Amino acid sequence: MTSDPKAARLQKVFPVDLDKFLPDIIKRNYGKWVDRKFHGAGIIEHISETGERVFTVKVAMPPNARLSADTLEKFADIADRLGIGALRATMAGNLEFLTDSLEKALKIKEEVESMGFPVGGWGPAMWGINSCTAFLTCTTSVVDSPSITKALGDVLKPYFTGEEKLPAKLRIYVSGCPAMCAGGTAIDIAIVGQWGAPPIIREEALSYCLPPPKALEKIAESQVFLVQICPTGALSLRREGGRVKLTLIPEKCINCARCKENCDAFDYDPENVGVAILVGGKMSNTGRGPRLGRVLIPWLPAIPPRYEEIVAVVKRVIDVWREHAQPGERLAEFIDRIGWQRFVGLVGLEKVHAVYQRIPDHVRTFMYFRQRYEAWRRLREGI
Amino acid sequence: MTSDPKAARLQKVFPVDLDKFLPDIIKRNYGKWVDRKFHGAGIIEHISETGERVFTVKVAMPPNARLSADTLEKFADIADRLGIGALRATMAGNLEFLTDSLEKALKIKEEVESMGFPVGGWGPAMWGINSCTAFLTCTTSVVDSPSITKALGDVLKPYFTGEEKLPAKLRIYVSGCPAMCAGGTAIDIAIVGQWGAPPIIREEALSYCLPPPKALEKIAESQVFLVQICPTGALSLRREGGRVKLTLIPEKCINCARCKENCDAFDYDPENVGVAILVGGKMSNTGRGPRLGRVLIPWLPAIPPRYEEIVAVVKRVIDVWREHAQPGERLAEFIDRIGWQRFVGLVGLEKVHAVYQRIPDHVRTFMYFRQRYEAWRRLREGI
Amino acid sequence: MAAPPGLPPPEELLKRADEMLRELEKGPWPSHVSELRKTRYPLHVYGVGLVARKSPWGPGTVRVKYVNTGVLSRWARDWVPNGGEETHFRVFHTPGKFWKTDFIRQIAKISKELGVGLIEIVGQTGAFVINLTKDKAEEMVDALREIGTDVGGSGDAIRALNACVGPALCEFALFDTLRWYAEFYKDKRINDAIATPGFPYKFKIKISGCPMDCARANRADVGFIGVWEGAPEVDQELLRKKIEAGEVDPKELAARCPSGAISWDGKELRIDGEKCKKSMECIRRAFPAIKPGKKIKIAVVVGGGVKGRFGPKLGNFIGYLGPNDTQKAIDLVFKAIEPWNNEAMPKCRLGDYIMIAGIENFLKKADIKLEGMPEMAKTGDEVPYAVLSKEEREEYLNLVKELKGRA
Amino acid sequence: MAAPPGLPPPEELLKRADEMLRELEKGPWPSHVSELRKTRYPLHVYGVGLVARKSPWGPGTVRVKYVNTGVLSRWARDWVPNGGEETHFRVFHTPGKFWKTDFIRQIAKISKELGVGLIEIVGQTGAFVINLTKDKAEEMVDALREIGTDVGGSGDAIRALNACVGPALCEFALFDTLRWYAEFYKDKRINDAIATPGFPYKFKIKISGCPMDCARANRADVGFIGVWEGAPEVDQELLRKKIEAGEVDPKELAARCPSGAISWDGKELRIDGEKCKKSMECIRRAFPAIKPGKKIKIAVVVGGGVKGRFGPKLGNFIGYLGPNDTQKAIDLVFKAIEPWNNEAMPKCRLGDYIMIAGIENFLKKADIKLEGMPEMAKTGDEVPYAVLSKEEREEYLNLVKELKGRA
Ligand code: SRM
Ligand code: SRM
Ligand code: SRM
Ligand code: SRM
Ligand code: SF4
Ligand code: SF4
Ligand code: SF4
Ligand code: SF4
Ligand code: SF4
Ligand code: SF4
Ligand code: SF4
Ligand code: SF4
Repeated sequence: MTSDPKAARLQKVFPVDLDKFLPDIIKRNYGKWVDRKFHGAGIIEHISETGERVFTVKVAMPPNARLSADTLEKFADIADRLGIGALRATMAGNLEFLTDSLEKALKIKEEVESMGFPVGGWGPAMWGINSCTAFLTCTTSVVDSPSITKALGDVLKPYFTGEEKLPAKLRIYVSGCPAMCAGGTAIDIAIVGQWGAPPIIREEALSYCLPPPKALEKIAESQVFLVQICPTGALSLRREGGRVKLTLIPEKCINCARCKENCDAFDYDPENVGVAILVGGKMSNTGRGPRLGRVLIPWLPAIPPRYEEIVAVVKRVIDVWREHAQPGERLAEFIDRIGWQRFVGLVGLEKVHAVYQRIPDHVRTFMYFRQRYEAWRRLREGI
Repeated sequence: MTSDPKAARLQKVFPVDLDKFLPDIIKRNYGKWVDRKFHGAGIIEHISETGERVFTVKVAMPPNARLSADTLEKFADIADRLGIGALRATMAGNLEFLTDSLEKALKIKEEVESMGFPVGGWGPAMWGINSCTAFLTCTTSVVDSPSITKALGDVLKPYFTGEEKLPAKLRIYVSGCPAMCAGGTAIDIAIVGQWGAPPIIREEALSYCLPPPKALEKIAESQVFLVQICPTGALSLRREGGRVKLTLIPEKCINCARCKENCDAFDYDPENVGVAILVGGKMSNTGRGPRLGRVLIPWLPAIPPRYEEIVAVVKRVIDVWREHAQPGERLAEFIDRIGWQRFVGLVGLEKVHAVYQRIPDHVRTFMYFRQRYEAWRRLREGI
Repeated sequence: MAAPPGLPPPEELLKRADEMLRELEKGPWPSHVSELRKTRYPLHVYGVGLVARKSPWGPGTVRVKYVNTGVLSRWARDWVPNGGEETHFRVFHTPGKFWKTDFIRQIAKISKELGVGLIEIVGQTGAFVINLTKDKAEEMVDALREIGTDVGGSGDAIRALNACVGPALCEFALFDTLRWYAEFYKDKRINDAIATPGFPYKFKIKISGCPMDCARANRADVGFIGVWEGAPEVDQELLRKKIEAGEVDPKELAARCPSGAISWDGKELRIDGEKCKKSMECIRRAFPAIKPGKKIKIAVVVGGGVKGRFGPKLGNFIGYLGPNDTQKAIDLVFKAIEPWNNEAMPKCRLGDYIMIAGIENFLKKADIKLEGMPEMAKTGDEVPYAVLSKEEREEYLNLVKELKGRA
Repeated sequence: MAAPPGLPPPEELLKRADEMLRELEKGPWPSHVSELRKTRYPLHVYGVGLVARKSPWGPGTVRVKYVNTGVLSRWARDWVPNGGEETHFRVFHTPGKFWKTDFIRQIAKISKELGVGLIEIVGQTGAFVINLTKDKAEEMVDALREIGTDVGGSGDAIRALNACVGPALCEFALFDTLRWYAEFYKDKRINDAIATPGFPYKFKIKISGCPMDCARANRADVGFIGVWEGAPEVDQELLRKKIEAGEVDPKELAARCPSGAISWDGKELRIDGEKCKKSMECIRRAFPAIKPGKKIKIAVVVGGGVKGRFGPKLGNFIGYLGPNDTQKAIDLVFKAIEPWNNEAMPKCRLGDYIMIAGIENFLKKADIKLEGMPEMAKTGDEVPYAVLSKEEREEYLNLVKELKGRA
């Protein structure tokens, strides 16, 4: 194809050599773990059939799991000194120190905590708050998830460290926009940035997102990329003489942000922007199994740096859950058991759901034309 | 208001005097029934705490429960001779003879059967076939339910009389058009006439359905009655100069027939017309409770007088149910238990449901924008 | 409606109509055609419709003084050779639809003298239907009123009520469906809403004595269905006898209970009232050893219907009345009607309106409060984005202000 | 994006940005701002964004030869005083995300020398992210490749894979998630689809060792989740000990089993494997006295995602593979990709495409056949009317012709 030696880059170097990347103690006990013990928040003892043990110490990272190289090196030092010379990043953005005795684990805990990084999670506790990158690096963000995460963490830390108990696992995902990079909505509490009002089109920047004029002439309006990606048909292209005009029908827009994700010409007014808070999602097959979260409140302003409105709602949800849930009951199962209305009432947001009853007429028609979900109790469930 | 003596007609004469309309034996035992025995298909013995007994003999009526006054009088004679001097029409269009001994009940059975009216129903049997009036009197019908009912009854009679056993109750509703006057779809098997293709507008007849020209001028297009009743927005009114034109967008039409029900200017071509067959509905709270029927086949031609296609499918559904259902299991519960796919496969119509997977794009968008029903097995149900 | 394409010439058409009709007189099931032959109903019109595969009837008119509902009239379409006409009345049925023989003979007489000798003994809503000849309409109304019933229930009005036979003939009846039927009819407001159309669409009321729902109340605009609280009542003694006699299999009872409420330990059958969903499965199998419970309630369902604007719907359960609450039940009907009548588009059934308004908003507007009202219409959306008005957003903000104080 | 209205003048803006940043360094939770201060990341840009309540970043470009995915670059918007830029690489994580300290030090070194000294230790897809300076991009790629990893996984391509830690550290692991992770990466087709974008949209593959789904596989385009057949395995002896020790409450186990599979007769705990829904509830409470069953299967879920065209969706379960079927699993991924890649509109995730095609049609087109495939996508409509094409109608007619023969 080419003689450029850089073309070799098309063959990726994947870190797949288990032998190379796994610590020795892990290799020796790979697949041999027979039991585990929890030693307070954040520490697990894994017991192998070989008799060996590995202790993991789970450490909260700053929002968006951002570390300086300096701090990372300090952690490496601790891992060498008190651990088995290895760390691992968890799936969800915490850092696990690995060691081989409880004392060392407790020592690690002490040291990282003195550096300002709390140890905690596992079992009936907050396991962490996941944040996307948002204003740190992202062009499409509408609210800044890392600072929201910080504001939440400052208030919720005792649930992470185990100072305050929770009924079950709690995780929070904070995403700066509807792309939901923090992991979506299938989690206990999800906070999702959204535009509030339909996008504003900046005519002057639009040409970057459209095919060149010559090519555009040959494409049917409905086939133009920007028109196509809008899932509701809110965007349409009209040709006026030689010029084209992209129009947006606000009534059709659902604020999904797909246009924005694909074209920088879509803008918004910070006044309208806010977050939706969803509750009761989960991925795990425990309880009644995985499910998507549900909107508890479709909009709240996101006012840095303390985001008091968001923090208040999250705190309140947790308080209600703590007070009323059975032991072991995740937020999802708790809401299922007591019912949405009661839950919303306990939180103090009874009035909120009125909005969900508004469904535009054309939508309803079709929704009920095909398989319809039953919105209200039928006799059988009622009696 | 007026001195016309006929104005008294606005005060209806309702037959509400229980004392007058109920037979004496019924009055004596009103609310005192303590037990009942079934004596073969069609005969129930009701036992009162007073010791008295009433036997009811359920007799199938011709389609659409149409009787000549002559026949009705003959029945009255039988009721006087062998019964307690009273009959009752059932909810569902059968006729019940009332008497006070099993012999008389059996004698009644003999006599009505010799007149050509079978006795049957109750328990695990066909309780009857309900038909709307359709071509007998109705202007909006697209197929003729009474003759379909006749064709079905001729084949299904043994299930009514008990000569052939069924797993549970079976009732069939046959409606001549989507108005579903035979009782809708919440029944074991529902047959519903439908247009097949979008309506044809007869311009020349339209003016009868529109406000007078002067009034029409003042009404917004979208507020015109005919435009309003279409649930999908398939109908729109355009003013062209002084004239108005009603246009129909076939892609939006769902063939609900509401336009037709409200305006005789909507026409159809008999070639396109057919019936949908739905299965697995019920009203009763037995089993898993009331539910709407589901389309088994969305279209079949309705060819009088024998309607072979319709009869074949109904017969096949019943055969499959008979062969595979547990005792006491209504069609709805049977389908629930074995699953739709397996059911459809057993009937031999696997390919039919492909059509249900086609949902127009705009519909899908909105359907999934709001509360969505889960179309496919999730992990939890799958494993 | 236009003549279908390719219709044969009149003579041929009538001939084929006749063949068609004859064919429909064959076979073991009772034939409507055979019955129609005994009447003056214009059978050729029907036959022509069958051949044409199109309804032969077009809308006709007949005016009957001060009778605004229940009268329907048709003319044969212009493509039906020899034409024909058809007019019929919807007539209120008796409670329980009992017809004593003298009443039958009165009906038959009226039908023969003023009509064509044809009766639909019960229509699907619960009325019966009597054909007449146009010029006898006024007389027919008076004759029917004379014998104690009347014409009514079509158009955008309350329709003929329907109630199951209930205590008159059924062991399962949990309340007096026929008294409810009578009380409803006696109410002046019901009378007026039957006599004169004026609602956005038709309105149906149905009453079933127990969860078997023989009157299909769960598909009415407002339906009433008898239920009970807690577990069915078990007469252990009698049950044991039935088991010994082989009439009842206790294991089957437990297995067939859809809510898992029944347990059988080899000696005694126990039912968990909390779990029982009133399926009647145990009752119908072991009656009267197992009977409905004694504490009776009337479940109220609203907004059912076969089609309307948004397609088929079963009723929405909204709570309970007591078995003697007929007046409250009638009030409830009119409370439900009010916002619908004020706000709904034409040809929206109550259920369609409820879907538009949202059931909670509807219940609020209708000011309906019942014992045991279920909670909450809908859980939150699964979709976290939406276009929201400034007002809405402010509302949310205000709601949360209070919480902020608490946090 | 345009400057938000009412932005203060540059100096004031920077001052308020600084105040905002300082505020974010307070409080007990680790602060990203404090970390960022230790790097050469242009922190004022972030601060200005917070004050403006608008992302301060606009799209930038950087070209790295033959690196077509995993490179992202930004310019500060024109309203950010003093401007700024930001570029980062998405880098493949090690199996199980284990970082030995020598590896950490290599990363840190690269970060400091060629970047700004800032690392996102794990991104939400499972890569890690390393900031760099634009002019060092070519060097950075080579440096990363040198230490055994690489840049990739953004745009309309297969993204960084994700697998839970599995047998490396978890007692519940039902199969070797990390070997699967490695085998997938070694496949040439996977490599190419990661290296070069070309699909309608992004594509994610996630692997969880058990139904806890720590890797959130049920939200991936294709996910693999370890499950077992039948009942969990009960070590009655050990269980008894745990019960005696008060560690386990057998009644609670039964009560918390969401499928009602567990019964406890006071002596022995029995689990009905038919009923068990693999909730892990009993296992996590009584481990290792109760463990997953021995017959292991890999549940395959397809079409999950957080949004896409039609909003949030969980995966659709489509059947099972065996624990060693890595090659079959990779084949399955490309079978799933094929019809999607051929037919889907741009920016339709696999799940959106499945919704458009219908899952059964999709499975057919993709020629996917698995053990334990569930039946049937959808039951029939509840609405009996529809507009149907002539062809469709003929199809129905043909279908029934055969039945007619049988009737
Ligand atoms: C380390 C991690 C996997 C990884 O490869 O990185 C992990 C590993 C384990 N998870 Fe997990 N889970 C991890 C993220 C998740 C996620 C994903 C997420 O949080 O976004 C989920 C699914 C999402 C959800 O919450 O539904 C998840 C759902 C669970 C559950 C179910 C919790 C529940 O109550 O529903 C358990 C069982 C439990 O806690 O009893 C569990 C249990 C476990 C245990 C502790 C097994 C046990 O109970 O013995 C595993 C310990 C292995 C170890 O020591 O490393 N893991 N676990 C992840 C740590 C995240 C963190 O930093 O806190
Ligand atoms: C007479 C009638 C009510 C009336 O006021 O007219 C009636 C009356 C009784 N029904 Fe019914 N049902 C009547 C229509 C219905 C309907 C409506 C319909 O068919 O359209 C339903 C609900 C629709 C449905 O099928 O879901 C209905 C669902 C039941 C059921 C539940 C059947 C099931 O298996 O789900 C039973 C219980 C049973 O059969 O075991 C039942 C049982 C009964 C019994 C036989 C009670 C019993 O088992 O002892 C009642 C006998 C009273 C009597 O002797 O008159 N009745 N029953 C109706 C006779 C219809 C007919 O001509 O065949
Ligand atoms: C006579 C009757 C059929 C029968 O022979 O049994 C009947 C006949 C007609 N119905 Fe009906 N409906 C009859 C019971 C029903 C039922 C059954 C019921 O009430 O339980 C239903 C379904 C239940 C419901 O209302 O949800 C029913 C749902 C309709 C509809 C659809 C209403 C809707 O919500 O969409 C229409 C169309 C309309 O109203 O525009 C309709 C319209 C009609 C019209 C008026 C159409 C027309 O203008 O030609 C039919 C008049 C035929 C005629 O010549 O008499 N009829 N109609 C039934 C009334 C007799 C009676 O009062 O007992
Ligand atoms: C870096 C990362 C957030 C983080 O800090 O962790 C991220 C960052 C972005 N995501 Fe994401 N997504 C990241 C994980 C996710 C996840 C989580 C996951 O994979 O489990 C999701 C949800 C899961 C899913 O795909 O369904 C996710 C769903 C999206 C979407 C919505 C996709 C959709 O189906 O609608 C977009 C929008 C798009 O692709 O057009 C998006 C787009 C973006 C863009 C590229 C938007 C943009 O062009 O500015 C963000 C780039 C920010 C930046 O400057 O780097 N990102 N994104 C994550 C990738 C790091 C990694 O590879 O580990
Ligand atoms: S969720 Fe939105 S703001 Fe956050 S990283 Fe993804 S695209 Fe950016
Ligand atoms: S936000 Fe979504 S719905 Fe609104 S215009 Fe953009 S793409 Fe269309
Ligand atoms: S269902 Fe249709 S054809 Fe039958 S009576 Fe009702 S309106 Fe007429
Ligand atoms: S049939 Fe229904 S959808 Fe079609 S035009 Fe008529 S009213 Fe509209
Ligand atoms: S609804 Fe109940 S009470 Fe009424 S007739 Fe049917 S079984 Fe008897
Ligand atoms: S009535 Fe039905 S739900 Fe209640 S106990 Fe009997 S069988 Fe079970
Ligand atoms: S998914 Fe299962 S096997 Fe993997 S880490 Fe989580 S608990 Fe362990
Ligand atoms: S794994 Fe879950 S469903 Fe299966 S037996 Fe245990 S608790 Fe019940």
